[in-house]
Amino acid sequence: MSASWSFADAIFYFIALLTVVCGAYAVASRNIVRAVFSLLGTFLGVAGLYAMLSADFVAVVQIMVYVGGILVLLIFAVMLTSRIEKAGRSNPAARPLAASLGVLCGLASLVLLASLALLAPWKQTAAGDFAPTTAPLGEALLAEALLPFELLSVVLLGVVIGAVIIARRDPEVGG
Amino acid sequence: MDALYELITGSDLGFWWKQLLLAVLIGAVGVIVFSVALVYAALMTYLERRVSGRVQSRVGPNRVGPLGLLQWLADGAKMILKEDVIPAAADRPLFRLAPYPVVIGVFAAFASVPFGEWLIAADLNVGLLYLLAITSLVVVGILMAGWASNNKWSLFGGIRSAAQIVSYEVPTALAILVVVLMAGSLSTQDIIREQGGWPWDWYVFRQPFAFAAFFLYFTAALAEGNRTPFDLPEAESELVAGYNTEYSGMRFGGFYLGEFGNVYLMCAIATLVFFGGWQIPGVSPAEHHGSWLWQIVGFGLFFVKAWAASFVVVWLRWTLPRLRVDQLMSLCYRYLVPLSFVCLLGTAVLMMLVPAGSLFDSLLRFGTFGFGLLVAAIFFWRVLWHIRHVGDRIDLKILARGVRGRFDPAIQHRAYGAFRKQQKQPEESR
Amino acid sequence: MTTDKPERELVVEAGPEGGLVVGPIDRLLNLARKHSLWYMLFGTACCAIELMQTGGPRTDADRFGMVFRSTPRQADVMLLAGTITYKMASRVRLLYEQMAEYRYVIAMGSCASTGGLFQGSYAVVKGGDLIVPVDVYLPGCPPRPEALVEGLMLVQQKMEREPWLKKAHGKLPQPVDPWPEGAELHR
Amino acid sequence: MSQIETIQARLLELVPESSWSDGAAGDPFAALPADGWHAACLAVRDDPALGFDFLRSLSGVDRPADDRIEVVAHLFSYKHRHALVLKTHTGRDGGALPSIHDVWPAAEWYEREIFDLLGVRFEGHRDLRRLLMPEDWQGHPLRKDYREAEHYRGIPTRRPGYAAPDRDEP
Repeated sequence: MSASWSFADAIFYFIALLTVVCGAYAVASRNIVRAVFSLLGTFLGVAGLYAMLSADFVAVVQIMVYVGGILVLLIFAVMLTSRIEKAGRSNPAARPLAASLGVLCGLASLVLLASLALLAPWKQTAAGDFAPTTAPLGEALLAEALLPFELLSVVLLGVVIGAVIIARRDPEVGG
Repeated sequence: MDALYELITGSDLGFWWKQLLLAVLIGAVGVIVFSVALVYAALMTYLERRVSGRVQSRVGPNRVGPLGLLQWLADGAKMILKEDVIPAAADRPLFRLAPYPVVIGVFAAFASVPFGEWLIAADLNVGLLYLLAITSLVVVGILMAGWASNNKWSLFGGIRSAAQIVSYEVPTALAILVVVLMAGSLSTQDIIREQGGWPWDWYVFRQPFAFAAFFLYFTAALAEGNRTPFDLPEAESELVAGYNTEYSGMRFGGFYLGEFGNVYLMCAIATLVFFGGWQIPGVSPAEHHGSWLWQIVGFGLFFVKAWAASFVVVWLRWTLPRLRVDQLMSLCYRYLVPLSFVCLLGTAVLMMLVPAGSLFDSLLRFGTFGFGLLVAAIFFWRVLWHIRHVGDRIDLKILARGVRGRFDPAIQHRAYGAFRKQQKQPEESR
Repeated sequence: MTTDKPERELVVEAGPEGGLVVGPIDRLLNLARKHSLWYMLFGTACCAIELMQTGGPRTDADRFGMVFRSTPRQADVMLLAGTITYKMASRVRLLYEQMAEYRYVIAMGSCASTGGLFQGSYAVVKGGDLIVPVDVYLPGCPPRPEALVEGLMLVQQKMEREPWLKKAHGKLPQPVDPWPEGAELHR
Repeated sequence: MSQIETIQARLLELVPESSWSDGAAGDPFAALPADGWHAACLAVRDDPALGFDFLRSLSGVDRPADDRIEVVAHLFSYKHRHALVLKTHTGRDGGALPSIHDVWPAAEWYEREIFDLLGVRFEGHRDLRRLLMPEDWQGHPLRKDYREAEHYRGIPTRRPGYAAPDRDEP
């Protein structure tokens, strides 16, 4: 691989920076609402990384599920917390004990990941041509991985039914 | 686009020159797509105001440019000139950021919308999914605006909008999946190529489930675009102006254009998924591919179809009253979602049982087409019936005489004479 | 506080040689501005009925590009449509202050111009210009929609003759604001 | 016995301290002292023969000559289809009356209005704020000796340089 940067490399580093900075902000911000909104950048960045890895389907699904669904859900959940009245210091992670614990964990995992990245024998292959992944993914899901796929869907169904039962109001208690 | 890309990568320029040219190419395409999308969104506002005028028996904007066609330029310039107010209690960074996800979400989607066979910025392999995914950025922007304004109406509007968009994404996607199942592709261009130019080759008339899926899609997309009868997020009788209550100047312009861009987007998706896109009746894809003439005609056809759908959207807005929040949610979860699942399953079963090209397949296709014609005929018959029963106020002759009738005083006199006489009489007798 | 009669000269009369030089860029910007005059959906009394009618089929203010916005942030012109009571005065002022620059005010009808019929009342502000700077006064009780459209067109004419670039930088006299900065009105 | 005589008889039975007047220039009415006001209202509402379930109007009259403010209640009974006028009065300086908003909830805003414009305090009223005038308004405009201030929060109360009708005439 040539050492010189190409345009694609610049985009990659930009996306990686976006992901990391937004993720760091989400962890460190004292304002929990801003923290949640900064996750938007992280999710988009991860989608961009998927797209750069030629995983177009996964990238698009990442945006659809994480931005369109999970992020909105998180925002709703955050807006329902009681801390929201003082949004400026609503993130308890800013407390010293919690913060130091978090920093410790972060450092530990950083060391672990870095040592893995440095020690692992990376196999270098030439970048393949871009190939659509939707059809192979679909075939894999419905042929090789059919059992786990179906099991997952059963689990999800159970979760949905459980949520409905918890959320359902008892008609006898209150209208 | 592809040709230019190959020209650049295949040339014997230096590495850096190639990179630079590619960057410029991508940037240029982005700018072009953005400008086109901007103009389309702006024209949408013009259509909205003119059609609302006609619906309310007014004229609508007609002072700027011929027939008021440049009204959007005046509005746009005005918005740029206006002061950009940020409330003192607002969350400033979020308040400033909020319009961007909305604008990006809507206008990035235009990259994958075909305007003609050659006129598409990026024919993605996962095009339809991309369209659905990237527009979900809008929700985040709207929530951000609602929160950051620090205004209860904004927050209500933002949360209503988010709940609505997230809910209605499900039936929208499921209804589109019906066609994806039939086409076997997520690429917008492939889906159009699978259809034909003639109406009975369109996916909407292929089989009854697709016909139903079209109506499900249209209803759900109306709700996703916050359009009446589902415009609860900006219901001015309840929420001042919803999530953009505190926005002024060009930041408001971002929301405004995003909303109207979204309307065109949903109509373009309906056109390409259900109405055959740029396919020209009687012209084979091979003929179409190489000819400039057919490209232009195809562009025109797509334009006409998409704007006809937009016209219906605007028409609905000025005809129907607004729903309540609980009605909105129950419509989605109790009717649209189960019905779209039925459509999806039914399509799958039909595809298993009925081989393409068989007699039964043709029967289904032409039967659905005939049913569609029947529905349209009954609908227009009802419209005419209503127009006739309004009385003398609208004379169908004047519609029939077309454009000339609107400017020729003699024809106007003949058509409206009776009405004028009726109006004068009570005044004289008083 | 302010008891003097507010000065109400049009900006146009303030320049040398009987008018200010309006440059080509200004002309273009003014052309855009004047054709996109969005008014605030706001009425204090019966004149508001005529205000609604003005948007309707007969007079159709939308022909001139005038549509209503329900939030003051997005409105360009405020119509004081009707009698303003002292209790409403602080709200009127608040709404005026919430409007984004540039902004114009039309005092619609006798009450909003001078207190009108309620001149002797203990509860009515004797003219909208005692609380907000007014650009155009419309007589009538209430003015007919045609008169209101004429008032809006007067605002258009005023905009047309304003050197916008200078005005935006505060180099030109504006209609006198009877409530200088810091005046306590709303809490 | 006519309807009004029946009412009169019953009322005198229920509220002996009321003085009946035939109201030469208008409706006949019963005048009550201030301390019996609330009990009388409750009585005429709950008595089955009277059954005044509807408060049509509650208003105040300033009478500087007698140095008092009268409060007038117009009552109506949907059940019996008859009407009655009750009056009471209080002093002009810091006069107070028991509130009847617990008898007829409609009285709540009427009492606020009377408080606002005439300055009668209604004791026991749960939310006695000004209704029509701004909350920091000085004085009570419907009093006959009311003189308007020159300014309200910097807004001149007369149009500058404008011949207004003289409002200061007592």
